[in-house]
Amino acid sequence: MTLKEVQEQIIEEFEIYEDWMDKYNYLIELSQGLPALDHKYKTREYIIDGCQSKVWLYAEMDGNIIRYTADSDAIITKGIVALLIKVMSGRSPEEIKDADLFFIDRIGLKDNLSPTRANGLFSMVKQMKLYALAYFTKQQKL
Amino acid sequence: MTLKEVQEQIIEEFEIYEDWMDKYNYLIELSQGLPALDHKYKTREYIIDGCQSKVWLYAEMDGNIIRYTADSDAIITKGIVALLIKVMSGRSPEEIKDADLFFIDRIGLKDNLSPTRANGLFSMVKQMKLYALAYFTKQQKL
Amino acid sequence: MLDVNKIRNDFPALDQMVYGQPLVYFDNGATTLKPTVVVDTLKEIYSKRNSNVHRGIHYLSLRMTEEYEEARKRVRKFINAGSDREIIFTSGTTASINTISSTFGEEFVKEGDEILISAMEHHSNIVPWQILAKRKSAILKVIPMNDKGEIVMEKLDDLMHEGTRILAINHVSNALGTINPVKEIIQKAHKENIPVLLDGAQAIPHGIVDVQDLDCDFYVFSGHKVYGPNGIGVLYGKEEWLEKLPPWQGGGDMVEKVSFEKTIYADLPFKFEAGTANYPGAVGLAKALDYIDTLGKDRITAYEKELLNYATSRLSGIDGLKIFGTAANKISIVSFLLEGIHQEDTGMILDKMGLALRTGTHCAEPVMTRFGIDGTVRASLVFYNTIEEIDRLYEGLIKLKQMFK
Amino acid sequence: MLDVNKIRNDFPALDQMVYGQPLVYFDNGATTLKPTVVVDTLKEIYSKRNSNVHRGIHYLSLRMTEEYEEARKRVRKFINAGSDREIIFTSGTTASINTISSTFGEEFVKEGDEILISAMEHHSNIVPWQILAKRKSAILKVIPMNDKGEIVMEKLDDLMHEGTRILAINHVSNALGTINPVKEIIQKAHKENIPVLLDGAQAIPHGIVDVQDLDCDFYVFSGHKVYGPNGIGVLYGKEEWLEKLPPWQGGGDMVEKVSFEKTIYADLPFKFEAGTANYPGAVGLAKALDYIDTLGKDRITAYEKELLNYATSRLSGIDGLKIFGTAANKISIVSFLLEGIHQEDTGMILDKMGLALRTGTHCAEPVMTRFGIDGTVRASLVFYNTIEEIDRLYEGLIKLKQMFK
Ligand SMILES: Cc1ncc(COP(=O)(O)O)c(C=O)c1O
Ligand SMILES: Cc1ncc(COP(=O)(O)O)c(C=O)c1O
Repeated sequence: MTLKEVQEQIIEEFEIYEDWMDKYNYLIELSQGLPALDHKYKTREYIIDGCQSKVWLYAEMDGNIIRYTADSDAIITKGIVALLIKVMSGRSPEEIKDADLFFIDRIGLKDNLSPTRANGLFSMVKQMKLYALAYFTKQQKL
Repeated sequence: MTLKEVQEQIIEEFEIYEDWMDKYNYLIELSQGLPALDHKYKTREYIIDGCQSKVWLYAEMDGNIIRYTADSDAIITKGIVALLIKVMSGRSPEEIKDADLFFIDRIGLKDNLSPTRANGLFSMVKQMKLYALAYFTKQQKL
Repeated sequence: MLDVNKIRNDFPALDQMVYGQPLVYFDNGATTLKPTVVVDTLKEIYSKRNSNVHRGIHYLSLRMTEEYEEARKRVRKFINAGSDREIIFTSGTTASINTISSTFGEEFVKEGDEILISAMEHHSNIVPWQILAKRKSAILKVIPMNDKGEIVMEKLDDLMHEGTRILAINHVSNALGTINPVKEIIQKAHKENIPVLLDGAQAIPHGIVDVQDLDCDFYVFSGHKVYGPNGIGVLYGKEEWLEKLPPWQGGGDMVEKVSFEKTIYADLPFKFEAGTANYPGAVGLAKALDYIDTLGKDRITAYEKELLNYATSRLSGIDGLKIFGTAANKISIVSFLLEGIHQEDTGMILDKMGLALRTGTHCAEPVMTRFGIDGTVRASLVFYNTIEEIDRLYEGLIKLKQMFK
Repeated sequence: MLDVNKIRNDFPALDQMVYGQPLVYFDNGATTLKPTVVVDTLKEIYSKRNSNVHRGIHYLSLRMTEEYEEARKRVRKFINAGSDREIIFTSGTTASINTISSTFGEEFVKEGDEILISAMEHHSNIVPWQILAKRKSAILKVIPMNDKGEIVMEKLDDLMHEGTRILAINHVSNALGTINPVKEIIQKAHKENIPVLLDGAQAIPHGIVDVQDLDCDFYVFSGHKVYGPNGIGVLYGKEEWLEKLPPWQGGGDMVEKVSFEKTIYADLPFKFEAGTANYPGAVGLAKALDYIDTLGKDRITAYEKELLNYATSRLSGIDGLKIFGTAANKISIVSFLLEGIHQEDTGMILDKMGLALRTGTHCAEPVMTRFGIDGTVRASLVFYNTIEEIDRLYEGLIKLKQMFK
């Protein structure tokens, strides 16, 4: 699926939830499905700043694509990062660094995106893109 | 005249002036009638703080009563201090220190009395009473 | 008794829906809502009476100056200070504390001296002292608290000695709700000749503060936490102290005479009020204090006690809910955690139910560290809150537990 | 062209009588009146949307935070700063200058260093540097001005050398109206590696400020002088400078992590915003800037130029009237004295005619000393003033001269 398609799919999925509770239940579910992050990455170095809860994010190159893994001590935040990973993981650094993440707005999580340091979506997206940019620059240099 | 009488007289005088301009013209006149302050008292020591214009005030005992002399570089302020001298000068320290200066309010100069550091009526009254208090204390000690 | 329904009409913000639910505002510790009388005062000033204060000799300026100085008297009366000269308007609690940490620090704190604070301080009463300690190579000492969130009074005695320059402590803790025995603390400190600064940010909105009775040397609070506007706060200081301190900020209004060679500072309180004052804020604050007095401080205290008791017993009934801050003497703040559920999750879900609570460290990280947690959910209740709202919180939490089980 | 009559409807304060006369408000240099749109914004926030910003995760707090951060962007755009991180909200010009004198001073000024200001500064741009100079045993140097009230540019060159740490100068003089050639000054200073702080308190309300074009290192102004609320101001600083400076005040919001052992400060701009922000003030200020943009800066400048020219020629026609500040490049401020009549007398009598002017030193005593006077009467005109109002001033002065002859 393209970046666009996977976002549209998520938007569709969220559309069937009329109630905010269903949405959040879905995020809780997603969080439970997120593969565990290797314990050694649960350190200060991998923490994303600007979240009220702790979010650890790790990225590595797998051939030409980036794979993200993450964890959080808060469940909804973990669900959100799982959603981001669903959209972004397994794509090229170039695609990720320029990604237009229109789904965030459309599924009503925009609140979480405001760069107010109150919560982490903004910082998560930023950190994921930073990884992508770093890998992209590295590729260019080779 | 008693303190009360002289104040009532001033209130009457001001009552005939319907226009503020006449009141201020009267103050200007009063300022012209104020006896000159000896030059040696026109120093920092005799300046009243809190006036936008400079006001110098000097007080001395003459038998049992206080005589005030004053000057100002602004004419209306000089008129106001002349008015105060008209009311207070030539009275005993005790009478002055406790004087209820009801005329200020009644002739519409209350604005000038607010302790806002913007102008000096408040400071002038305070300074005159301070002199009175000082002389009164001195008398008590004797 | 307070007529809560009538009171609620004075706070238009209470009458709104959030995510389709009537708002429950339990974030009063962060900032209070404003009664109409305060909002209208600001509106009237800004649309009709506004004019810069002091030194102006025209009508509007004289009137505004009078209003501003009246507001100062109003504050003096509210905290029962001895003189208007002791009431300094600042931009808030934080600025008030920084004024003292900077000026008192400059004048009286030297290398090796000790500054005493408590384990339950807000960052605003920690960081300024850390900055001072660093600048002067002084030492910051901390009075510990027990598991209920109460100051350990015996330790206080041990921590005070000759080298202790100042004791800065909050009157009421914003994270735990504890009302500290400040009168006793001050007596102890004064016996050792240590001046005391009280951070009253959370105390002022909840009850009676009498600075002369307390005999504190400095008392500070913010307008926005006591139903008044933002950008205005108060620094009370005993005249004898304020006289001894150098000014903090330089600027207009705090000077008597300025030349390039020599500048003479103005008298109190102006010495500490550099720049154009927030006079609409000061007058708005005075109105807020009037409003409180109209309701009656005693009645407010009694009603808020009732809210606290009800909230405490209701929430304690929830399985796995733990309250942090169980001091014998508390204001109406309930800080808690649900076992196994992150405070952020709790806050986010309650928000969707229309309940506004604060989550996190409440700018009091060391308090969290002390309890081995990294945050709580905090309900801070005031006189416009109701028993029914507490019930809504209770039900919300029950529902939430379902979601996360 | 500006439609002044329409504009005047936006300022309800203009529509009032003082001593039975329609108010003429010429005290705009002290503080401006507020357009309805600003007043209404404050009213709406305080009555409906108010909630403390940052770290809150509930609806109202998130919304208010967004509004506050939008206001920051708005200010950035208005002065064309490069990044939001460079826009710090303070309580006013005075606080902004003190922030820099304290932090820059702490970090970069040492014994024997020189601090350069000009002969036409407001006390707020003198006293903070005097305090710093005293603390650090540094030296305050003053760029002189000529009889027209213009900086003597040749002297500037002589006064800058290796030991000069910072140059702080006003963009526009509040006492004289002079618009300083700041771009040229900054270029000269930068050639000597001297950073420049511009005090823009009087420049912002009158025209276009582009901090990137000017290339100033710091730019400061107050909300209340630019049609916005009190208790809010701006400190612009180049990111590279702000990164290098230590924080000034300690408190909530300016920290990332706090423990008693070690505190980590927050990122820009928050590092310099300790304590609860005046977010209603910031949003109100943003509205004021919107209002100015709606009128159009160019049109404002053109109209105010017209007012200045008219007032200057009209008042010059009065026998014995002397204008102080006759620079070639001026904003619409006319400072004057009538021969033989004290400025206080003039101010008091004009007041009774409904004319609000400022009298005295305008918090710029050294300017008065320079001209050998102890004050002036100042008419500062803005876009809601009219030619007819200037005529009323003219007639008032003629009448006044009669009284004092
Ligand atoms: C040129 C100048 N600088 C600084 C200030 C001080 O501004 P504020 O009093 O708002 O801090 C003023 C205002 O009086 C001013 O005109
Ligand atoms: C106990 C305490 N001290 C200080 C502060 C700081 O107040 P402000 O942010 O209004 O300066 C607060 C408010 O958050 C507080 O609760």
